[in-house]
Amino acid sequence: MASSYKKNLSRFQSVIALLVLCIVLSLLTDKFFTAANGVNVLRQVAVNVCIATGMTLVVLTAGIDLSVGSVLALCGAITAGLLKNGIQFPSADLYIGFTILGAVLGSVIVGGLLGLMNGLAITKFKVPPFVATLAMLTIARGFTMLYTGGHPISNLGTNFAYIGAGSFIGIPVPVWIAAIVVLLAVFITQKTKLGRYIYAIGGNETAAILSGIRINRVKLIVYSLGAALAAIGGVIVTSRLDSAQPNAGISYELDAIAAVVIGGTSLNGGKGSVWGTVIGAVIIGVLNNGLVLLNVSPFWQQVVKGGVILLAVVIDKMGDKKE
Amino acid sequence: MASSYKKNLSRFQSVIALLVLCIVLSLLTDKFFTAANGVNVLRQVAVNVCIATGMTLVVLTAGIDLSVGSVLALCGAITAGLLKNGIQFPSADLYIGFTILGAVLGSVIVGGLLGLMNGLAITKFKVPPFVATLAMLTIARGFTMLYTGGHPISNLGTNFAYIGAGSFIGIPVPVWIAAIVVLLAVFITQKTKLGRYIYAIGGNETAAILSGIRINRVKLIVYSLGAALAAIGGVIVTSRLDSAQPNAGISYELDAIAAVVIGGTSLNGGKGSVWGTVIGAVIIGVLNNGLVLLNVSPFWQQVVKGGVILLAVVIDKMGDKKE
Amino acid sequence: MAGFGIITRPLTNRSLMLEAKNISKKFSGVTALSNINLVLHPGKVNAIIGENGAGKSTLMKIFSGVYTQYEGEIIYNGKPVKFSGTRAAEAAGIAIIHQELNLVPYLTIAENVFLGREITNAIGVLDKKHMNEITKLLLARLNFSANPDIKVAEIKVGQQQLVEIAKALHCNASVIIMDEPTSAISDKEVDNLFSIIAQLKSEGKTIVYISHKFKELFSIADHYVVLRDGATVDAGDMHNTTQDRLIQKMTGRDILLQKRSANFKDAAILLSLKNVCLRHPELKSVNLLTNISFTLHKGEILGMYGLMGAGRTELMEAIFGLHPKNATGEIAVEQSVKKIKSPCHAIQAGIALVPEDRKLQGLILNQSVNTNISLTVLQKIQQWGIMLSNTKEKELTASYISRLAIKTSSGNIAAQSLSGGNQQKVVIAKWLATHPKILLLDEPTRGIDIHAKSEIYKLMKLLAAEGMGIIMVSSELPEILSVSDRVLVMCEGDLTADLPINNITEQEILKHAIYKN
Amino acid sequence: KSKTAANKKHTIAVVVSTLNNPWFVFLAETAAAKARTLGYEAKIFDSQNNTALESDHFENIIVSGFDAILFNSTDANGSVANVLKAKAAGVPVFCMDREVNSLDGPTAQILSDSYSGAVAIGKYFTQQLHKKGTYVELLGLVGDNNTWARSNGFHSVVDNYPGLKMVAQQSAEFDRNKAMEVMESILQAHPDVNAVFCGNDGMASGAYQALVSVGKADKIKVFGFDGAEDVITSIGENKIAATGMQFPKVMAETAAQFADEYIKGKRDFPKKIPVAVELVTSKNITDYIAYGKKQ
Ligand SMILES: Nc1ncnc2c1ncn2[C@@H]1O[C@H](COP(=O)(O)OP(=O)(O)OP(=O)(O)O)[C@@H](O)[C@H]1O
Ligand SMILES: Nc1ncnc2c1ncn2[C@@H]1O[C@H](COP(=O)(O)OP(=O)(O)OP(=O)(O)O)[C@@H](O)[C@H]1O
Ligand SMILES: [Mg+2]
Ligand SMILES: [Mg+2]
Repeated sequence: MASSYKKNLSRFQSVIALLVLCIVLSLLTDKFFTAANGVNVLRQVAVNVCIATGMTLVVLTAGIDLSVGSVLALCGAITAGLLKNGIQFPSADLYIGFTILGAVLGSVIVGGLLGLMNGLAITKFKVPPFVATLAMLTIARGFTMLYTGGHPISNLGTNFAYIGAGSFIGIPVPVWIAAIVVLLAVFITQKTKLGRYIYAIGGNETAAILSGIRINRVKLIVYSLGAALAAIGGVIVTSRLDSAQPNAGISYELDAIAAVVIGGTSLNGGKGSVWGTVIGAVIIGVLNNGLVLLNVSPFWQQVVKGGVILLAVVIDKMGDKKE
Repeated sequence: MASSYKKNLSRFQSVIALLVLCIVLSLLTDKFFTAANGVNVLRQVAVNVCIATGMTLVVLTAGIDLSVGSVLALCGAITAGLLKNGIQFPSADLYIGFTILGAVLGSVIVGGLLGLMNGLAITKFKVPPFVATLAMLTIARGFTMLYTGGHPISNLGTNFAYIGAGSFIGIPVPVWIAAIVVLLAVFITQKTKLGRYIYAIGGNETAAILSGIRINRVKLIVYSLGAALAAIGGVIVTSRLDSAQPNAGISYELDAIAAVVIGGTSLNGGKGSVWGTVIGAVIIGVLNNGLVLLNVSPFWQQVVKGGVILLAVVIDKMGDKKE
Repeated sequence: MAGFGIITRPLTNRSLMLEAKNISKKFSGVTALSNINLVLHPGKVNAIIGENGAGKSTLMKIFSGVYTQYEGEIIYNGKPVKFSGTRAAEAAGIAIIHQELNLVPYLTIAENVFLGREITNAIGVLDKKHMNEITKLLLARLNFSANPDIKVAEIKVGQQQLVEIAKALHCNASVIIMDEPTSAISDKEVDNLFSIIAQLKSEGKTIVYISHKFKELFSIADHYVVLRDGATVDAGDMHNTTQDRLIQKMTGRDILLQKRSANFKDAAILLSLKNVCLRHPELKSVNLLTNISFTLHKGEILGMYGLMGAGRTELMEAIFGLHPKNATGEIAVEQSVKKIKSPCHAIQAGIALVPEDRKLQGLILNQSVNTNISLTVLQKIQQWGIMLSNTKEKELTASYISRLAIKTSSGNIAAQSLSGGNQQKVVIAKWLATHPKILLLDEPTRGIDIHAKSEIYKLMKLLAAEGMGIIMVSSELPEILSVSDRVLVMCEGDLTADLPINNITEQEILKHAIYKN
Repeated sequence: KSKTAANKKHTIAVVVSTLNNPWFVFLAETAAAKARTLGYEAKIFDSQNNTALESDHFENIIVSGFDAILFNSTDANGSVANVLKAKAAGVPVFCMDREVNSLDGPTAQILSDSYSGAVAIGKYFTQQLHKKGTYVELLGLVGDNNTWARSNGFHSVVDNYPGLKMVAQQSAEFDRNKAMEVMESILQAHPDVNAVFCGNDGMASGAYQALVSVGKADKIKVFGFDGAEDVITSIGENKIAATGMQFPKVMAETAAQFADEYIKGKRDFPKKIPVAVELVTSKNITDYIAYGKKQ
């Protein structure tokens, strides 16, 4: 389609930024441009891609979700807790055990519910998304501590570890998961009514309301989806480490939002795409990987990382029309 | 005046939220409602008030500044470094020493310059404020680590400690500083051209441009002011601890933004007030203090804190008119 | 009230499509509607007439389910109804074209037309092709041949209005409310719209038509209702009334327009343009303006006419310093060449611009009338060099509120709660406050009622008499003819004519405005 | 000489749980410095207290072909998978300070025993308070296992004395400023406490600062843990009562030494080398400097 061609064209610049970055890194170190390292980068960005994809949907509606890091931690802990201890009712002498699928589903559902709460605060109580999800950031972290008692939940078994550490046809399982998430999100945003409504709400909320769109319902769905994807991220992280860390996911919201914005989605909503976010996440991932390969000292890394992110966005903007 | 009366009235609800919180705490513990604890709370909110006041100006222009925490750390470290080691040029065998005033001024100027960089990225290179200041968050933290080598700079002398720990007519010096900052900011926003321009830019940037307002200049000023206030916060924190901590100020941006939003300033710009922010900061401070006085377990604290912030905003919104 | 007899004239319930009974609506203290009663005749074009702020749009929003909180009753098809929202109203067959454009800028034309009623295939996937085809047909009906796949943000205001119309047509409603549908479109498109309205009428649909342009009303409407201050003051058959009578009803007084006929050849030159060109911001080889040269004299009102997209807005913006990178040529104020690189320079040079879109470009909607008016002249209300004085501000703004007769309960009211005409007056006030030598007005009377219009004309004449030079961009020929001293005509970025007002006809102006191959 | 030339190609990675705390900065930099003096290229990786980021580091390290890892883990259990991955790739891991709960994963572990260190502090604490009085505990990050090792060690002693009453237990997240603020508030509720036990020295310094600002510095005893520079100085000035000295220098250098030996062919290392935490008080302060013993 002409329009999707145009859309891709307008994301051209961040692809260029990524290519430039890759070329520079390939010139600086021969460790960068290898198949093993490519797989490595992809595996490392998988979790951020999942979270940032959800974040893209939220941001497209002109919202924001700061709670993803805490939701990731809580849902990771719940997955591990369900797997290891199930649900116990000592008073009734009842024990419910969980299969891996059950535990994963359970935690994704919990994630979705947490997102639903965000959505309810935003739609029913008119709390600005920034505040509602900031509150959830704190609350979900608190519940993570309460649930785990501040201690990690470890030794979850090799079957469960497959989700985070396994491979399928040479590609790590987390990359497969992220790919499916991205494709679904692209489908939703480009091909369904829901996607249309997400863009419409972000572009002009009044117009969306006047067109009879049930904007509250759309927002509830979007925040739930965002949190559910964070939960999937939590499952991957937990499985990869074979351990649920109560401190997991701290400040992941910033990485996810950075991916969204570097990918060209406007924080004012209505403009942007999931593909852009994927590029954004890969830029961040390549950067992290490259700085390590280049042996940049950790203190300088932060300086360089900030500078490159800035540069990527500046390059991106330069392609945009002036005035 | 009628208009300011109206503005105050519309901030009525967050004052109510604060009062309710205070009453509840007074009922729960007799340690809360004492002069000593009042002074204590004020001293503790002083730094956040400084930062959040600057943040209010930024947010009123529809911007955001995520870099305040890192700028605080860097400027605190620079103050301590200048005081303790001055500037040394070993090659030229030159040493420049600094008085307390000199060190403080130096670091506030550095803060202002960092803010100016944020502003330049935003106005000249059209980088969205979220990204520009996110990059600065990383960069300034990196420079803090480089400047301090990751180690605190301590033992800065009793004279310097007066800024953070001293009192003047029974009121701690940080509270005086915060009060002056707030009064100046109220004056600027309510009584000067700059203030009008800040509101105008946030309210309708196109109209502001067409009205002949040099919006880039205003934004540069606002981001510089915001970062300079973060630097003042850094001086206070450093002086209070008698030590500059390289990891100071982490996630302070969230506290500052929370104060701004709880105080009723819209993240879309153009609407809100510095007074509201002060109330917002005090609500957060009272909450932190109250949870400790009640010896709420650290696990539950985060849950309660998130819940109360949410509640404060919900109460705030309920007062707003519908439709 | 005597007039009520007409309205409640017994009709059979069946044919009585839509009726308002004792409807009242308040906005935080402001009464927009008080006990309105009116009847809309099915299968006819019903004109709703009234000054700015009379309550027309508010009533229409109640009919179409936008406002759900009101007193009184709507009777539809003989039954009392209460819509829970726009969707419910639409389902019941009532569609509306809103006065303010309500489109999503980053969605395409087709996506906007189908927003909220997308066509999907069997598995729930959007059927883009189908929707684009239908949109193309709808647009073709409006003689608008745009690609349905381009974003609404990329088309001009006038074209956006056509999209709004297409959106309403597509609903296939039995009642179509059009709230000032022609405020931004050219005469040619108005003619198109009218033939569509005629067709809809022949299909038995009820049309509600709101406009401040009497020419349109008399050519299209069958019935009329006049609103004043939120109440019905008159209603009847359009053919049995006259423009003067309607104006009398709307305003309670008579309004006369006079042609000017002064010659300013010998007056001092205020503004002169020499070979002003403007490049397209992206396509560097394309010129949006080509070699524009003209002069504006002291005390002169220059009318600037052109069809949609002729480049008039671009020209005003270029003069005002909004295109520093792409504009070339020489602009002189009072014979001295000025480098105008930003609105700031323009203001210093004594130029003011009242922009085309008051909501997007003119006003800070959530701020008070006072704040908006004083924004351009804050240095004048300063005390001791830095502090703004509320007293001085009040004095300043109060003088403009009374001079321009801005209808507002107080200067502290937010600009967004004023009616369109009064909002426009606020924008003009804001610029008059700078005491400009040269006033550029881009479509200053768009969407403004006859009374406010005549007040703005009067004001322009007064300002001109005081020695100001005024350029008024307008798409309404009668307005151009009645207000200007000289007429400039633009077409496709060229200045095609510079005509003195004496003995000039509409035909002659149009001839220069239409593009010749 | 030919040896150094051969060693030039070898690189050693130092993975540290966080650089947001001077103690760990010291640990990492000492390890790297030692590796460099042994003729290796050394690079520091900051896990930012994030086990998942640590996991990324391990993958990058393995891909880039480092020869050994000097490892300060973020979590005893959460880091096991990472260590096993390195082992599978043939990269030896030498743990410093913090344990990894895997017997065969790490080649050797040189560990600081937080628990027994805290026991020692608990004993001294009891003695200093004469088994009677009220106290406050400031915890580190509640999700960190060191927080609990220290807290549990401390309580295993102190809880045996019913005369000692804990009136408040709050988290200050290992942060000096937070510790000061939390302590200020606690003092409003309990102005008469006798002592504060802090989970690290940063918090001890912060708590001490809070005491200074209300003029109670000489009435309330502060106990820390780590042996950081500021606290060692303070103990010398009789401001802070005691701390548990860990020996980051010893641990870092031993680990680097082991790595060197491993690369040169040695394979048989003691699985665990405990490095005792020593109690530092005003009585023995002259024997100590920051992060270690006087030479
Ligand atoms: N959202 C609102 N809040 C407050 N007052 C409002 C609001 N909308 C309309 N009003 C007020 O209600 C009255 C009627 O406004 P309305 O927009 O219906 O007028 P109108 O007849 O459509 O005028 P115009 O011809 O300028 O469009 C005006 O006094 C206006 O100021
Ligand atoms: N930002 C832009 N980018 C590209 N083309 C533009 C832009 N703005 C205007 N144009 C084009 O420039 C031409 C002149 O537009 P302009 O708005 O000046 O016309 P106008 O005479 O004022 O018409 P209108 O009555 O619609 O305001 C049009 O062809 C329009 O499509
Ligand atoms: Mg209207
Ligand atoms: Mg125009």
